[in-house]
Amino acid sequence: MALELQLVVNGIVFGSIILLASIGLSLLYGIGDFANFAHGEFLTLGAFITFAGYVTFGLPIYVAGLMAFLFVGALGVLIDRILMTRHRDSTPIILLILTIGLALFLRAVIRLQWGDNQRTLGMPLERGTELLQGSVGWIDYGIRITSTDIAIVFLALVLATGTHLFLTRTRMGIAMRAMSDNKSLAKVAGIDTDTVMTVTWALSGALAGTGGMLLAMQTGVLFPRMGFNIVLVVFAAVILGGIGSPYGAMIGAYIIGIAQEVSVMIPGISAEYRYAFAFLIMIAVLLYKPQGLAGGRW
Amino acid sequence: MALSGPAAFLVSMLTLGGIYAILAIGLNIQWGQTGLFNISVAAFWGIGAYTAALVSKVGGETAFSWGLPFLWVDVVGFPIPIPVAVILAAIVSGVVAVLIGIPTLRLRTDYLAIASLGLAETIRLIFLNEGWLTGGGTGSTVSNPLVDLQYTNLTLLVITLVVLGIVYWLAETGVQSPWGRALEAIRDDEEVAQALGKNTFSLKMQAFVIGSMIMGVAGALTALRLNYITPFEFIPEFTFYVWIAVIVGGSGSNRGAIIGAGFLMVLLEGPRFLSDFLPGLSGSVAADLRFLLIGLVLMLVVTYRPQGFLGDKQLMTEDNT
Amino acid sequence: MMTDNDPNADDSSMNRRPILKTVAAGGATAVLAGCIGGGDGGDGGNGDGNDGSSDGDDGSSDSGGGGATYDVGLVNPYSGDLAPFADRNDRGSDLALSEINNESVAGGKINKITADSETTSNAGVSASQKLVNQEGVDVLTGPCSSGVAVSIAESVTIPNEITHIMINSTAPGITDLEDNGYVLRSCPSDAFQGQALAQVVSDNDISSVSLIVVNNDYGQGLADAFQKRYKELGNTVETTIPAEQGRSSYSAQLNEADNPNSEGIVFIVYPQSFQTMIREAYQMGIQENYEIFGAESMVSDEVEQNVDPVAINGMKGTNPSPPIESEVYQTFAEEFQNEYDRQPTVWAAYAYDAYMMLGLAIHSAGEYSSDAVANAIYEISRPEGTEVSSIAEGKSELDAGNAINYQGASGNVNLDENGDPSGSYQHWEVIDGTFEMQGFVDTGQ
Amino acid sequence: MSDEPLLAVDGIEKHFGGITAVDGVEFEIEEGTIVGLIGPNGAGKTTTFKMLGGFLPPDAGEIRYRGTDLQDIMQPSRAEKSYFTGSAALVAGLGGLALASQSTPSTAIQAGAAAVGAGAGLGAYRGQEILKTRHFGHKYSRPFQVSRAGMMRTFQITRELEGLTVFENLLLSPKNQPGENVLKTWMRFNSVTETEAANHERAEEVLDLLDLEHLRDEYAGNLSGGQRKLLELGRVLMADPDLILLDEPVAGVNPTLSKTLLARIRDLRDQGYTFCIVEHDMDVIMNLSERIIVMHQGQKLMEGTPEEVQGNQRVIDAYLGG
Repeated sequence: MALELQLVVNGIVFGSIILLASIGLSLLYGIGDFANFAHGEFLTLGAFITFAGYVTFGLPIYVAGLMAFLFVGALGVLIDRILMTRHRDSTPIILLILTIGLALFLRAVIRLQWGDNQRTLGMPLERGTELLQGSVGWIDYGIRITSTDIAIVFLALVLATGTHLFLTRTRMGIAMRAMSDNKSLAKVAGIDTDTVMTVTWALSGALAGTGGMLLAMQTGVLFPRMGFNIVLVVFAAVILGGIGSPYGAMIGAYIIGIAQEVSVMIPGISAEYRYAFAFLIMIAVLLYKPQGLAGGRW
Repeated sequence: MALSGPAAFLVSMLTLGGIYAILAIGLNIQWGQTGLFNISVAAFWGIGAYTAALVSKVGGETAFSWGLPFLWVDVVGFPIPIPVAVILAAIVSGVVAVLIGIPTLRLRTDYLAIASLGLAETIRLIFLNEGWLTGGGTGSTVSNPLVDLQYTNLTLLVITLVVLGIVYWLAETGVQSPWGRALEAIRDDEEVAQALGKNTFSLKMQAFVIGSMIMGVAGALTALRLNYITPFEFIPEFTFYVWIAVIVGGSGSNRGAIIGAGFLMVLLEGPRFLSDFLPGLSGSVAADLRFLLIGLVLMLVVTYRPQGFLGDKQLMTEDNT
Repeated sequence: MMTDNDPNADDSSMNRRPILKTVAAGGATAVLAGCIGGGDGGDGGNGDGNDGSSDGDDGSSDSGGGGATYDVGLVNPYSGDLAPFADRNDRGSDLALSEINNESVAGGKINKITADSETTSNAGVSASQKLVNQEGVDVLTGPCSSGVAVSIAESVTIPNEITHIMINSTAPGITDLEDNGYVLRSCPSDAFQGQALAQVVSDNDISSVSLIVVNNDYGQGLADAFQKRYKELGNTVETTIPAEQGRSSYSAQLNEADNPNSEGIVFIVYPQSFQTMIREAYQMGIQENYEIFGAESMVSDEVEQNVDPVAINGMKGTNPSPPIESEVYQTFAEEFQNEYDRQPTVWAAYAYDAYMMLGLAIHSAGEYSSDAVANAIYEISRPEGTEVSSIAEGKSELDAGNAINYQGASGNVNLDENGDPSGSYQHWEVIDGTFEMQGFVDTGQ
Repeated sequence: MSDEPLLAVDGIEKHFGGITAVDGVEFEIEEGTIVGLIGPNGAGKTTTFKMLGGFLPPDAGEIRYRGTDLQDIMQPSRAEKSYFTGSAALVAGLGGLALASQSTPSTAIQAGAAAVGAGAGLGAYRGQEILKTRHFGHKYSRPFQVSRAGMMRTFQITRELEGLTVFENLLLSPKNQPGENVLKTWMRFNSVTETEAANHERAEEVLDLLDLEHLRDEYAGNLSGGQRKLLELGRVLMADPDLILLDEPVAGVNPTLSKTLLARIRDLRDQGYTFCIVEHDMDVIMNLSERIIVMHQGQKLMEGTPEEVQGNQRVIDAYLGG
């Protein structure tokens, strides 16, 4: 029978995967003021670059992950320089449609390069280590954790902490926060908003690229739609946390991740509905806290 | 039994284009007119299609056995399949829209977008997993009364165009009326509309429900066109297609929505002829290039003509939030 | 490493056989057919293909004209969920076409025109409308998923009286379509496989199972057939758990299947989701507690190459069996290997058979039109007649006025009155990470 | 109607986080007068205005318009309440039905589950409503009802509906337009065209009154700041309210236009309209108002005639110090 604690652990692992994507999406949302629908493709691309590094070139997995981090980050810069600079004053809806176009474009490029068939990272299989086996009353507790799980959670937290330090300790990070708070004020204060946007794209892309690697490690299989398939959940996490708040997004990611897994315990509801669950939670929270959990603060 | 040859292909494309045009008009009422950022088009499209499939099954038996001409308008008060299916599709979509609207229409624009997207996905999961109702992943047959007619495809085209005409008239009349004016006020600034005594929630709900009902009608027509529907027809990508039609045609313009739907058809179906000009292109590469092209065109259009063909420049280029 | 045999691993195969570069990349279907067939502009023929054959009397009865081209449509899922099937269909059909066009049937060559179904009905109907009405094909093959196939049959092929040969649509429901004989398929209905799978599970003394089923037409159809037979055999199905393709995690489904009442878990899913599932199942230790079974959908190179043997060793299941020992299959596999540098899947065999039957039917009818093909294709596949398995043999027998019975790569393909071939199934077991066939399943009927 | 003033404000408070924006302000506005509301920046004038218009519910205190609490005015109507309750019941009922139909084919049980679900949905909705209003002090913020009741505001930064023309902006305001019911429009009710014609006529008059005829079909987004102020006033006039809350009506308006505007406001007062005006320009406010309320740091500093206010040391201190 499903062990309740195990579900929570699974949720934490899944939350960690969407965590990186959520932070990046939230930064773009807050600073650029638009929803990046191509974010799922960033994840996919990160996964496929990891694949290229790990399988095609035979590099160690974390070096491949670093490649994904750098490459997708660079792609973010490229997109910003080529495409987005023309759209600094566009309305959010224009930007949304633009990113939908970008998503279709990127996915087609991924297809052309890697084909439609699934690819596999071929990471070694591992049976989870059993921890804390036992029970109290009716509640079975007992969890199995694999080293991949631990690596995913660890890596996600390290990058999240890194992002936190970047946002609080560096000039650029502080400029980003200022711009998220108030664009015109930031401009008046002499912040080079153009550069800030580019850096935001880079950071957002790099985090998503790494998120893609984690996703590939967890799923084991890569295919062109993999990122798009979870981007809705990422959006749910971002909105739940409060748009534009990376810390809110972190909380949101874990809440959504855990809630999805734990929803299996509700009797009479098919496991397939757990994806719907993320949205129901999100809407329920928004009804009572319209600004999201972080309430528009950082 | 049917029209054939290139003409039939054209008829089929026009029918699909007409369906997209109806969807685009529905979305235009919501987005172009009222500023509701709805990304659940595919859900209402699907609800309409499934409703039509379900009711056509119910009514099929009796109405068919009478051997009546199927487009015959009722005399003795017995309803005939097609209008019933279409109207019921609209009603069911409307009811669902009310239920979805209550929690989501209070939300800020972008929250509404994601919330509606999530609900659309939930509805698709219901199509997929509630086999007792929808046939689940296997899909659902549609007892299409048109199939036995002499010119099935032509009849469907005529029906689609008639529906499109009605929908266009309703939308245009609505837009020109004080009702349309109030919706535009909400689009421009909801708080001002409130200050002027407009019940904005109620008006937004009306726009949302009417738009969704129109999408439901398009769903019923889609069911008649495909004769068999599966949940895989109603994935989020199709919502984006309708958005493309509205944005490219020009937000706020119903004529633009129709032109946008035409453009969408060219964009979606045109590249099918790509392989005629580029022999040696494999099917999968052609398919990928097609999406590459769609993405590219989309980016170019919003970059160089953000207001679309017939759009209100005001709406698309100035930040109204 | 694994990239070598990975279905789209262009790079590795390119080096070895530059001449087939485009083919391996999935390219140049039309050109290839045209080249092998004598290069009389097979692809350029698309343009005038309309008047060439759309009205059925131009390119047909007069079989003497060596230049006749018979346009056949293939609606193929080049994009969308089932995109991996598109290349299999292309490879199988191209292999058949190269043989057909080498020999020429009824004095002409078959020209395949493809269109993308995007794995959705809307696009599939548009694609087939284009093929049928714009390109004027008389015979349509494909698409992949059964839902799309039924939409196309109901909306395009049946009303237009176009012969429609389905290649991968195995849904049991298709058998009952009111198609006036125009719809047939080269793959067997899953109704048969469901029975075979139930038999295998039952024979392993597993009397209660949980099913994890991809929730589309394929999964549901097969699961229903399985469930029916499995219950008839006196067993119970604890739960049927739907699982959508393309999810990043199936732990919820696996947790639900992890049910103390069941002794086994049956997976009816595609390789893509299966790889994720089996990974998670292994991490959860499910293999320790349950016997696991699978349908044919997961018998694939991908699973063999990418899944660690320890996760799937001992897994059992069924596969619609190409008679692997048969000479026909061996020849087919060898040719396939030569052409594409990989082992064929059963799907490629179905596509191959579809086109072989089509070629023979055209020759038998002596003309190319929808009705002629629809009639002849039943005749050339029936058990009565000399068994043939190549175009050359078939042609000589037919020219001698004998009835023939085509024996295909995928089996004996005897079409019944509904246009379904009967299926024969082997049961397999995973031994050392590879699917080992264990002989045919006796469904006891 | 007793001797209750048109508007009575009684000890209203508003807090944002830890900051107290408005702290126990109270005043009254008599019918047919012009009342000025002044104070240095950050005195809480705009917040007070928002609360008067119903855009922000006060944390404490009461605002009575013609003797009725604004919260009562803004109550959802009975129809709206039953519509929400019904929807909640419908959703829960469908949920119950779906759950039941998964496990049992019995129609009776399914119907029962649906009924139970509907009841639960109804109960849950009512319950959370009661909880919200009685125990969490939920306040309604539905300013359109205030506006309909006859108290209408303008905005400090003029918020024109930019996608609408000047004429359309004016046509938007009148209350009770049958054409705003889309069914009546589609059915081509006579009342729709009649009202519309009447409104057109009135809008032409207002254009004439405000000297905006030449801009009739211009998009409001293209107007100058002063023209927008005029339009905003025109929009209010079209709605014909009893009490008009003007937020900085002449800020950014050129002196000539400003004079016209003020003259119009005085005319209107003479016709029986009541005004409450927030304005920074002291000359304007001193000339226009009969009574002036001075706010400082969220509190009411004093209230009196222009002369009284002008001579008051505390007011001068507040302005200089603030």
